[in-house]
Amino acid sequence: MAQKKQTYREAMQEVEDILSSIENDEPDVDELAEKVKKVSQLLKFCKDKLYKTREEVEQVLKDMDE
Amino acid sequence: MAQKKQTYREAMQEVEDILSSIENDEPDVDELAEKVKKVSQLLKFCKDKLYKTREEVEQVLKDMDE
Amino acid sequence: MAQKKQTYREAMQEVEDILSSIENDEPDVDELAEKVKKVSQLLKFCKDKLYKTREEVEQVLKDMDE
Amino acid sequence: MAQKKQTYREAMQEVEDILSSIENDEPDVDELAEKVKKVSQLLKFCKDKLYKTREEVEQVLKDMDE
Amino acid sequence: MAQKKQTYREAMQEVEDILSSIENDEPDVDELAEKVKKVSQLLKFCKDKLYKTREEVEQVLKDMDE
Amino acid sequence: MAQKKQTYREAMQEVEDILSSIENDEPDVDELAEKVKKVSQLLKFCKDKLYKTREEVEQVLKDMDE
Amino acid sequence: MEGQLTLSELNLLIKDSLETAFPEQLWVVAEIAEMKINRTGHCYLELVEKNSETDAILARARATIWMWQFRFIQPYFETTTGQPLTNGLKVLVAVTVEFHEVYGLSLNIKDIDPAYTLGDLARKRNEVIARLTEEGIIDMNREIPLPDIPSRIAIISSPTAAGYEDFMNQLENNASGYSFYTKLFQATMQGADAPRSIIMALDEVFEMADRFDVLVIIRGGGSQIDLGCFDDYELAMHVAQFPLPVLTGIGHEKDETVTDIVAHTKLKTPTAVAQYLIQKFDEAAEIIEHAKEIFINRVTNILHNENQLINASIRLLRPLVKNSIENASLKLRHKTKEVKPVIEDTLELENFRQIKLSDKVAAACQTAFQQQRNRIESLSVSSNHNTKLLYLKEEKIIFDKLHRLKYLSERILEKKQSQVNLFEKTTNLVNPENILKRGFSITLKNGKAVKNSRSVKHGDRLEHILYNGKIDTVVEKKKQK
Repeated sequence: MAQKKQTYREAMQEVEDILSSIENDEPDVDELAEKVKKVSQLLKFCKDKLYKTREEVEQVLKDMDE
Repeated sequence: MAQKKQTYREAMQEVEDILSSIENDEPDVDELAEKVKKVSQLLKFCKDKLYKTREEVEQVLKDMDE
Repeated sequence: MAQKKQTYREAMQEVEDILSSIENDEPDVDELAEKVKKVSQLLKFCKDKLYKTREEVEQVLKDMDE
Repeated sequence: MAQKKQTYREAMQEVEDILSSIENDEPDVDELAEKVKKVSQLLKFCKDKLYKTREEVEQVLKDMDE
Repeated sequence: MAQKKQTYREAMQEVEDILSSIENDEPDVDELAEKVKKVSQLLKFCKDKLYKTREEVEQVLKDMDE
Repeated sequence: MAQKKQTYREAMQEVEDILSSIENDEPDVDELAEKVKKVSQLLKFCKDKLYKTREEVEQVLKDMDE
Repeated sequence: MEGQLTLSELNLLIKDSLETAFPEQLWVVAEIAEMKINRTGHCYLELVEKNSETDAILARARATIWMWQFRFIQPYFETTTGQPLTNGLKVLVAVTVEFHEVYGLSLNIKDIDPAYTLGDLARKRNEVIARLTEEGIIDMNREIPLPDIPSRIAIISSPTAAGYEDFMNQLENNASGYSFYTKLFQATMQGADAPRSIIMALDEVFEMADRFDVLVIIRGGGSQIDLGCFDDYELAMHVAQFPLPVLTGIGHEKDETVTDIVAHTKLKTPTAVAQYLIQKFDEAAEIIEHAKEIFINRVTNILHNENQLINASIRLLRPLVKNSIENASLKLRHKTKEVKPVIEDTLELENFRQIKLSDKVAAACQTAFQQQRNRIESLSVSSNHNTKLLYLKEEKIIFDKLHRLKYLSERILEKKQSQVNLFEKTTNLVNPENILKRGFSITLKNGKAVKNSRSVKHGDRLEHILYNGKIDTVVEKKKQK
């Protein structure tokens, strides 16, 4: 639920934060797995969003031309 | 509802403003689609209004000629 | 009601003013149809008045000849 | 009422003035019918007056010859 | 009464004046009939002077003698 | 049962503790065997977890590339 | 007495002396005091010379013009001077001095120079005129305006004169039927008495001058040359100052008399006076008729002109009005035509603006993508689609993050792995099993590991754990260190 409301920007920020924490805090393996999953999810979300945006914009521009 | 009350002039102004923001500000994936959609709607609204106006005006002019 | 009291001269002046505003001001699609309608009404009013005047005048001239 | 007191000369002057105004001024549709009516009345008045004068004069001249 | 005292010369002068006024002034239809009457009377008076002197004088002398 | 809930960190801590006790307490052979057995089990658990985590990370990257 | 002469001898002696003294004829100036013509036609005159100031007689002589000469002299004189040879005239005569024993001295007039008389008369007349002029009255009567219709006429004339009759006939029988009122004032119209008589008549008229328009002095039927009386100063003075205009019809052909000169109007004959008066009436009638005609013309003209003016106005009105309406109509049509292009232009402009704006949207998107592309150019992502650059960039970011994630994860995992490995190694080292492999064994006594040899006694039963098995033993010997 929370991810739906999350923005691309926030998601990317979170990815950055997580990566930072991985880099600096040396998480243990338990957390690492969790964090990797989280990053994976976030990046997937961004990718989807980016793709969707592209689709949308292109559709809109295409519609506009008509 | 808001668009119904919005004037053509205001709509065109908003398009200008949005374009300006797209052009000058850092583009934001989250907002880009929204903005483009908005522009599209506004331009559609203006196009419709212009078309309608043209129809009306042409009818009036036709009536005048008679 | 206002138009009954309006003179031909005023009506023509108003037409002139409206055309001038259409020509010189930023075109305003929102008001354009209204303006054109107004111009049409005014011109119709003038046409009617002119026709009526012509009728009246011709009657007077005809009466004079008798 | 005013016309009863008006002299032939004044009436003709008025006719002249009105004709002049019709000829020289910007055509005034609003006043044209009124002006033509006025001229018609004035000319009728003058014609009657002239006719009456002619009758009178002819009587006097006839009396003079006798 | 006034005419009885008026001399031929005065009467002719008046005729002359009226003729002059008719000729030189703006023609005045309003006064024309009156002027015609007046001139007619004056000319009659003058003409009478040519043909009725003896009777007049003799009447006067007779009146004086009585 | 306890091991299932046990985290990698706890497991590693326990390994560390046991190894420490082996070093310091000079356990007898029985104990030592017991302890070694325990450590072995724990390390296996960690090793598995590591492997699994690595698998997971790789899977994530692999998924993203697709 | 000696030397006595008879009268005849004396007279003869005088006669001889005179003949000797005046052998030639002489030109003598004298005034005719009296003049008589007898039946045979001889003319007997008395000549005098008067003091010009006092009128006193300075000299007197009898004179004769014999009939045969008089027959030539008289007509010549009268024709030349326009004057009868009569009393009061000054003459220049050619005379011979004659003396008759019985009749005494007499001048025989052989010739008369009319030029002298003419000059003298003229001089006298001029004197009268000069006097009247000097007195300022010569033009007085002329200055009185003649009435336009002189209908009341005072007449000074002799009632028996033919001229008076002519005058009255003329007036009363005028063709136009004009009405005149006349009154006769009688006077002697010729001879020496005439001036006095006429002056008396003038005084009479003067008394009732306001009843008359004009005074007529007429004389007719008398001698055409007996007009000296009208040069009389007194008469002329009265006429000049008379309050009514004086018309003269004295009846002479040549020079006018002084009375004529001072009169308002001089006419030759009574008939001419009557005609003059009638003419005045004719003129008046004509003026009246003319005035009437002019008047009728003008009035008719005015009426005609006014009628024309009204008609012209009516004719003018129609085209003016039509023109005015035409103009308004034209203007209205123009205005109507003007509307369409203005509106269409406006719409066109707006449409164009919209299209431009749409283009701008696409361009702005492109620009946005372009910016992204520039920012991640280093990634050397080759794509001609600018529009994809944003996504590529973000994808790259995502990709980078993923790899960072991988790298970091792996690093961490490696570390952990090595830790695990270390622990494993350590564990292996302490693992009794591994010690057993190297030949060590664990000795148990009563199931417990024997850590010290002192705890074993002779004969104890011991269990030995070896690699891959156990052996049981009994202690036989014990050696102590």
